Amino acid sequence: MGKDGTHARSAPELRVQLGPLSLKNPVLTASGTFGYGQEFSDFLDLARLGAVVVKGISLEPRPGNPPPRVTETPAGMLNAIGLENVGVERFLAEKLPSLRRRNATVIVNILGNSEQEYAALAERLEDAEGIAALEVNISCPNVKEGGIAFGTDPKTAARVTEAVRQKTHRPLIVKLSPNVTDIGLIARAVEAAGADIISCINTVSGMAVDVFSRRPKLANVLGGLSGPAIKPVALRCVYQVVHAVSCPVIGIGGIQTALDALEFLLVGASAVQVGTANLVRPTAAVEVLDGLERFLRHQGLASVQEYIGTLDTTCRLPQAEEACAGDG
Amino acid sequence: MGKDGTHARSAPELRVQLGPLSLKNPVLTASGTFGYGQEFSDFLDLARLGAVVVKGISLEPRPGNPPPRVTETPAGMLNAIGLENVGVERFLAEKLPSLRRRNATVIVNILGNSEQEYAALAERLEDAEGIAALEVNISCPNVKEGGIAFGTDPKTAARVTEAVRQKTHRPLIVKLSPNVTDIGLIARAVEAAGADIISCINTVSGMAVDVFSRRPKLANVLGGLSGPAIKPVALRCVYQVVHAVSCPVIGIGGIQTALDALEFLLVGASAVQVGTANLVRPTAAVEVLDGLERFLRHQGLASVQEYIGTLDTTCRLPQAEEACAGDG
Amino acid sequence: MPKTQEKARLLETRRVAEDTHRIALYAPRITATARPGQFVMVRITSEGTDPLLNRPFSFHRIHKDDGLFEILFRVVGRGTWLLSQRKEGETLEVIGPLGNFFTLPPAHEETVALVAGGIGIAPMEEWGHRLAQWARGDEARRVYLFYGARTASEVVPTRRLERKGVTTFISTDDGTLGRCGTALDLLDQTCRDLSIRPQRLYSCGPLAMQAAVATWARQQNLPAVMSLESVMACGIGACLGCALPAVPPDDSSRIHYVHVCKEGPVFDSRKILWEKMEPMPVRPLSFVCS
Amino acid sequence: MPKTQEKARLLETRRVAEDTHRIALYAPRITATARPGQFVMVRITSEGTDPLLNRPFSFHRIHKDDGLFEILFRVVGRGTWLLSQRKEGETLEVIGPLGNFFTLPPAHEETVALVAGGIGIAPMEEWGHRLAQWARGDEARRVYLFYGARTASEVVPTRRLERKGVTTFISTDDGTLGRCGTALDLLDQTCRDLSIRPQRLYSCGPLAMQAAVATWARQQNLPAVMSLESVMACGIGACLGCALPAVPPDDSSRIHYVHVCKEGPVFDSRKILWEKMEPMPVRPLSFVCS
Ligand SMILES: Cc1cc2nc3c(=O)[nH]c(=O)nc-3n(C[C@H](O)[C@H](O)[C@H](O)COP(=O)(O)OP(=O)(O)OC[C@H]3O[C@@H](n4cnc5c(N)ncnc54)[C@H](O)[C@@H]3O)c2cc1C
Ligand SMILES: Cc1cc2nc3c(=O)[nH]c(=O)nc-3n(C[C@H](O)[C@H](O)[C@H](O)COP(=O)(O)OP(=O)(O)OC[C@H]3O[C@@H](n4cnc5c(N)ncnc54)[C@H](O)[C@@H]3O)c2cc1C
Ligand SMILES: Cc1cc2nc3c(=O)[nH]c(=O)nc-3n(C[C@H](O)[C@H](O)[C@H](O)COP(=O)(O)O)c2cc1C
Ligand SMILES: Cc1cc2nc3c(=O)[nH]c(=O)nc-3n(C[C@H](O)[C@H](O)[C@H](O)COP(=O)(O)O)c2cc1C
Ligand code: FES
Ligand code: FES
Repeated sequence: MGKDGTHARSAPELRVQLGPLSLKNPVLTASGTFGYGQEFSDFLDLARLGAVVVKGISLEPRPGNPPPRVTETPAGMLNAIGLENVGVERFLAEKLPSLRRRNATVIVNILGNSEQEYAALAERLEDAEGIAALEVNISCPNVKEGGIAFGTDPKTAARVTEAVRQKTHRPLIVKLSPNVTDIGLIARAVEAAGADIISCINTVSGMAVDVFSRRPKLANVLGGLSGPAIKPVALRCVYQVVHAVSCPVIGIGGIQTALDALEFLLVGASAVQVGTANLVRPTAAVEVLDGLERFLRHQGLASVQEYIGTLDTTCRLPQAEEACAGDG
Repeated sequence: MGKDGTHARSAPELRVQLGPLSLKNPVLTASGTFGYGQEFSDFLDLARLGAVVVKGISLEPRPGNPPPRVTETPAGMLNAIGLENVGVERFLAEKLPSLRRRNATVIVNILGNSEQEYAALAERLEDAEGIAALEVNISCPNVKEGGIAFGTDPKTAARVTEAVRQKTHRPLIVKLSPNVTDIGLIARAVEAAGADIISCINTVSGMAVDVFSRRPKLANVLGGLSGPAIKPVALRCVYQVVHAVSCPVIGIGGIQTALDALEFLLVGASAVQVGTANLVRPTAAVEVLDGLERFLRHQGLASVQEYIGTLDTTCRLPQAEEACAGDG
Repeated sequence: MPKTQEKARLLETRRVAEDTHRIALYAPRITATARPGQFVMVRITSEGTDPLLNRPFSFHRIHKDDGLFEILFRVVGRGTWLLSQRKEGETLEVIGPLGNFFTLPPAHEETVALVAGGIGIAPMEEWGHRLAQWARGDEARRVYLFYGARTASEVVPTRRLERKGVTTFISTDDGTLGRCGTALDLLDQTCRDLSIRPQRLYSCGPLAMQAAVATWARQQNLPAVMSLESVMACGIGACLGCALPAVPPDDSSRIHYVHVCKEGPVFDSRKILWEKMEPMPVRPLSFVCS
Repeated sequence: MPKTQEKARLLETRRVAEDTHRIALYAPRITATARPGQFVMVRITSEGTDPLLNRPFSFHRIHKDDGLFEILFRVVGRGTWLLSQRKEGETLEVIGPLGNFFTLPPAHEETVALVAGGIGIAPMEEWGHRLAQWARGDEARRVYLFYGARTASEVVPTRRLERKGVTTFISTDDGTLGRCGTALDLLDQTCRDLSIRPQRLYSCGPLAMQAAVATWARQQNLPAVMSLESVMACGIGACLGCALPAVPPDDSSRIHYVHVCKEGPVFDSRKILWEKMEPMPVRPLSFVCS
């Protein structure tokens, strides 16, 4: 008998298969919270991670937003980095080789302001070696349509997905925004347009102000909320997306510990991304991974696959008819 | 000179005028978090509050959802009470008189599953004495349209508003849900349909699960997230609504302290509602009120009105063009 | 009995059994009107907004003259773990007294039994005291305690109750102390063996035990008075979060709920729909606390 | 210099001036490679997820032989307030050493001045030490400290630096100690009065002061090396949150940012676009802490 009262077994199988994408384990790092990986190499072995999703890359380098760019909120943070990044050329020349030297599995997060930009990025990345998948951030404003984010409309979301799909043979992940009325609708649209995998959620739109200076706490006024505060929202979105599509889903939002990650797997995510937690504890992702393995042993499970999607939602009592779900 | 370095003055004016509704101060309690008021009479003087917004009332009594109905989340809580309430008749016979005896300013929150139900409620309440305003919760599912919440579509939101407007001469507050792509759109629709005031936000749709029992933490699976965690989302919604409409706005979401309340006033809310904080500290609302007065003195302001909407969003630096606002 | 919010001074903290702690709180206003069976809501955090909600705990001992009461709690999650880390001299915000309370048996009853499972012993100490006083008023009166725990190390000492005249029987699930078996086994067997015929049960413990005790009481045609649990947000009847499925007043089949913090926590077991209850999930401490 | 995450033991905590505290942390791995000008990120909460983010603090004193360092901080908000409540014997998670560091003046320079405003004194103590050592290497070398605070009660004692040979001048905004005026007034007047001609400034303090010092240095045609602040999330270059507007490398007019935690916190003042900086809001403590 093991310390936790269960039988010792061989190490549980952590490998997960997400459509065309096979990962050594389901713990990834979220774009924008893990730099280009090298920032963390003092703290952990990048090769241990399911994958490193790099900071969102655009065709041209971007300077990002004016400061202040980040601010703390209860159990969360707001950011308006403004997608500062080195651009695809420097990424390929400097960042990707450094990640490859460290044997990291690399997923490249891409962004643009038109379908053409997304397509051009996918094309430029197609021949580069050492990229396991593309993740398309569709929370960016579509400049042709008055700056409304691609991801808030099923039609534009589908068009971006198609544009990328046509240029890449790589596993294609589309990353959804939670700032929509019906995330299942967007999920179905991008699945139909060729997404192999859906990841969600990106940050929740939010804002903070300083009552003394009477100024916004972010120069950009609006920012994206992340961290533990949004975990319930993320879990709900993943649950809705899992029920809306048949492709695999990657859960993101507020994951700090293995138990948090397990919540996402339980509702049906096939993998997770650790985001803001990396900023607070640079070892967060490997701690999640270690805790996951410990949990599987404790529960006597031979593989993480056995656990994924096993939520039991049957209710012992009749629901009150016509109740306003989740609104008091 | 006062203790805080400012000149002592006469008490700052706290009265606020919200369209047709005049309130002695801008601190209200949020529906569903303050019972029918009497639950708090051991802790505070109900007459001190700007208004008490009572638990949502329906035509018939409702038993509510099966338990568990509440669960804690980081800096927040999820609830799926299922709108348990005593129904309009018992409300008028028992709850309203008790509130009136305590000299509370009463706002009645109403809910239904069809336009007719909302209209009938408004009609039934029209002749009752001691009701300062109606607040319409439009986050309820419209049974005629497959259970989609009224508040998620500008058309249905407008129709409910109109239905109530036709039956009441009272100040009409419509309470918006944050679970939409564009809250400004809904705000404009309900303003055009006759709302005098808009309050926002209701809870954010969320979920929590237990990884050991593999069961949802709420019997209803989905619930509404409230508390400090959602404050940045609420503030953003209020900001968007203030810029979308010309009617007054009441800010709700995660307010625990006077500083939180001031953030909402700063972005342009004319009043606020304290919600979940009442559950944690039953004296929360009066503490917010006292803190608000202290702040106004400290800042040398003669009235709360001088402070409302004075956020300065000018930016010293050029924004990066085409940045993905609030998404990394 | 007005409810009060009070900054209570933590006078003493003591580990009394495995993962089980007793703390004494100086809170004269709350103590003044506290009654056995009632509870308090305790603010856990001192630092921020996480954990956000207060946690409910029964009065374990009430010391009216000293203006203080004690709570006894088991560490089952983050809130109770953080509470166990609090030190003497710190202050805790407490709201109480809340809920209804135990009432003395009607005049014709002479023999009553307390049934406690695990941390369900908490409210039984103060109530056992009062019943012991009640028993002293009439020679024929008898008070028994049937207390079941999982294992010897989790058994909270009951000397104080025994000294007052409460006849105490103990069982553990693994037989490491007292009889081997559950609190219900203990109750059932001891009553048979010693021909004890309680006329009324007062019970507190985990749901499964409470349900079993309720069934047993029904079979014996005995009233069972139960202190029940439910996840709570406010504890003061404001949120309607603490509902439990119950028999409607009109005995119809419509859905009906009672609220543990308002109509409870003390209920007549026959009013509860036991088969519809969702058990509280149990979480291995090694994963939950750090 | 590898960055490390270390559970540091809080060895000593001491209030050294109004709202100003110094704490000693035993963290041998971080201390081993720490250099003056660098900083650490300190985890504030022990209880939950609020406050979520770590807070940056400069090395105030580095005791290589003892495996410990000290930080000096001013209470300005909830995080620093909570930190001031920590007790000796507790542990704090710390990440460091982070950022770049001060470097010794080039060979031809002999006279340098440290300029500190308010809590900007924090990094200057360790750096002052090193410069004092540097000065001991050559008779002609001189190290001055110009230290301005708001009022006498907020002045952190500078005896230790003076003993090492750093000539120290103090001013307060209200004239309650030393010269009446700002750190810049002090620097400017003292240099005139005593004909001191610093060849290089090392400066740390609030934005307004730093901007003024930068302008003064430019007028005097002096290099000014500045330790700058910015709101940080990670401190390790991962989030890109700590940007400050800077002169682009190609001197064009395009938008360019530097990152305080990566390219800083120590910058050449001529590289910063002072007029574009957003000041940190100041919040009255009476409203923020409790
Ligand atoms: C009226 C009443 C009186 C109580 N008296 C006592 C007492 O005297 N001593 C004692 O040790 N415990 C008592 N409890 C239970 C106690 O409140 C919970 O153990 C505590 O809230 C758990 O908090 P946590 O943060 O440690 O656990 P969490 O992390 O919140 O949850 C851990 C586990 O505790 C369960 N839990 C959560 N909230 C409650 C709750 N309100 N009631 C029961 N279980 C819960 C969860 O389902 C989960 O299994 C009482 C509960 C009620 C309703
Ligand atoms: C590299 C670096 C080194 C620093 N070294 C020291 C030091 O040695 N001693 C010291 O007392 N302070 C130092 N600071 C500032 C210190 O980090 C902040 O005072 C602290 O983070 C405020 O935390 P809080 O929770 O108390 O305040 P909050 O409630 O977070 O904010 C209160 C006030 O502090 C400001 N603030 C918030 N974050 C920062 C930040 N990262 N930097 C500056 N101001 C901030 C806010 O704008 C606000 O006005 C340093 C900052 C940086 C970037
Ligand atoms: C337990 C609970 C019950 C609620 N019931 C209602 C309700 O009946 N009607 C309604 O419009 N809003 C209801 N709400 C939403 C609140 O009024 C408020 O909009 C929301 O909680 C956000 O504010 P907060 O973060 O301050 O709690 C309820 C919220 C909670 C937590
Ligand atoms: C500082 C920061 C920068 C981010 N940058 C990006 C980005 O470039 N591309 C992207 O798709 N998401 C970006 N995100 C969103 C995260 O990848 C993630 O979806 C979100 O933060 C929610 O997860 P979390 O709560 O674990 O942080 C960023 C988030 C943060 C906090
Ligand atoms: S806990 Fe809120 S009503 Fe009982
Ligand atoms: S604080 Fe994250 S990059 Fe500097």
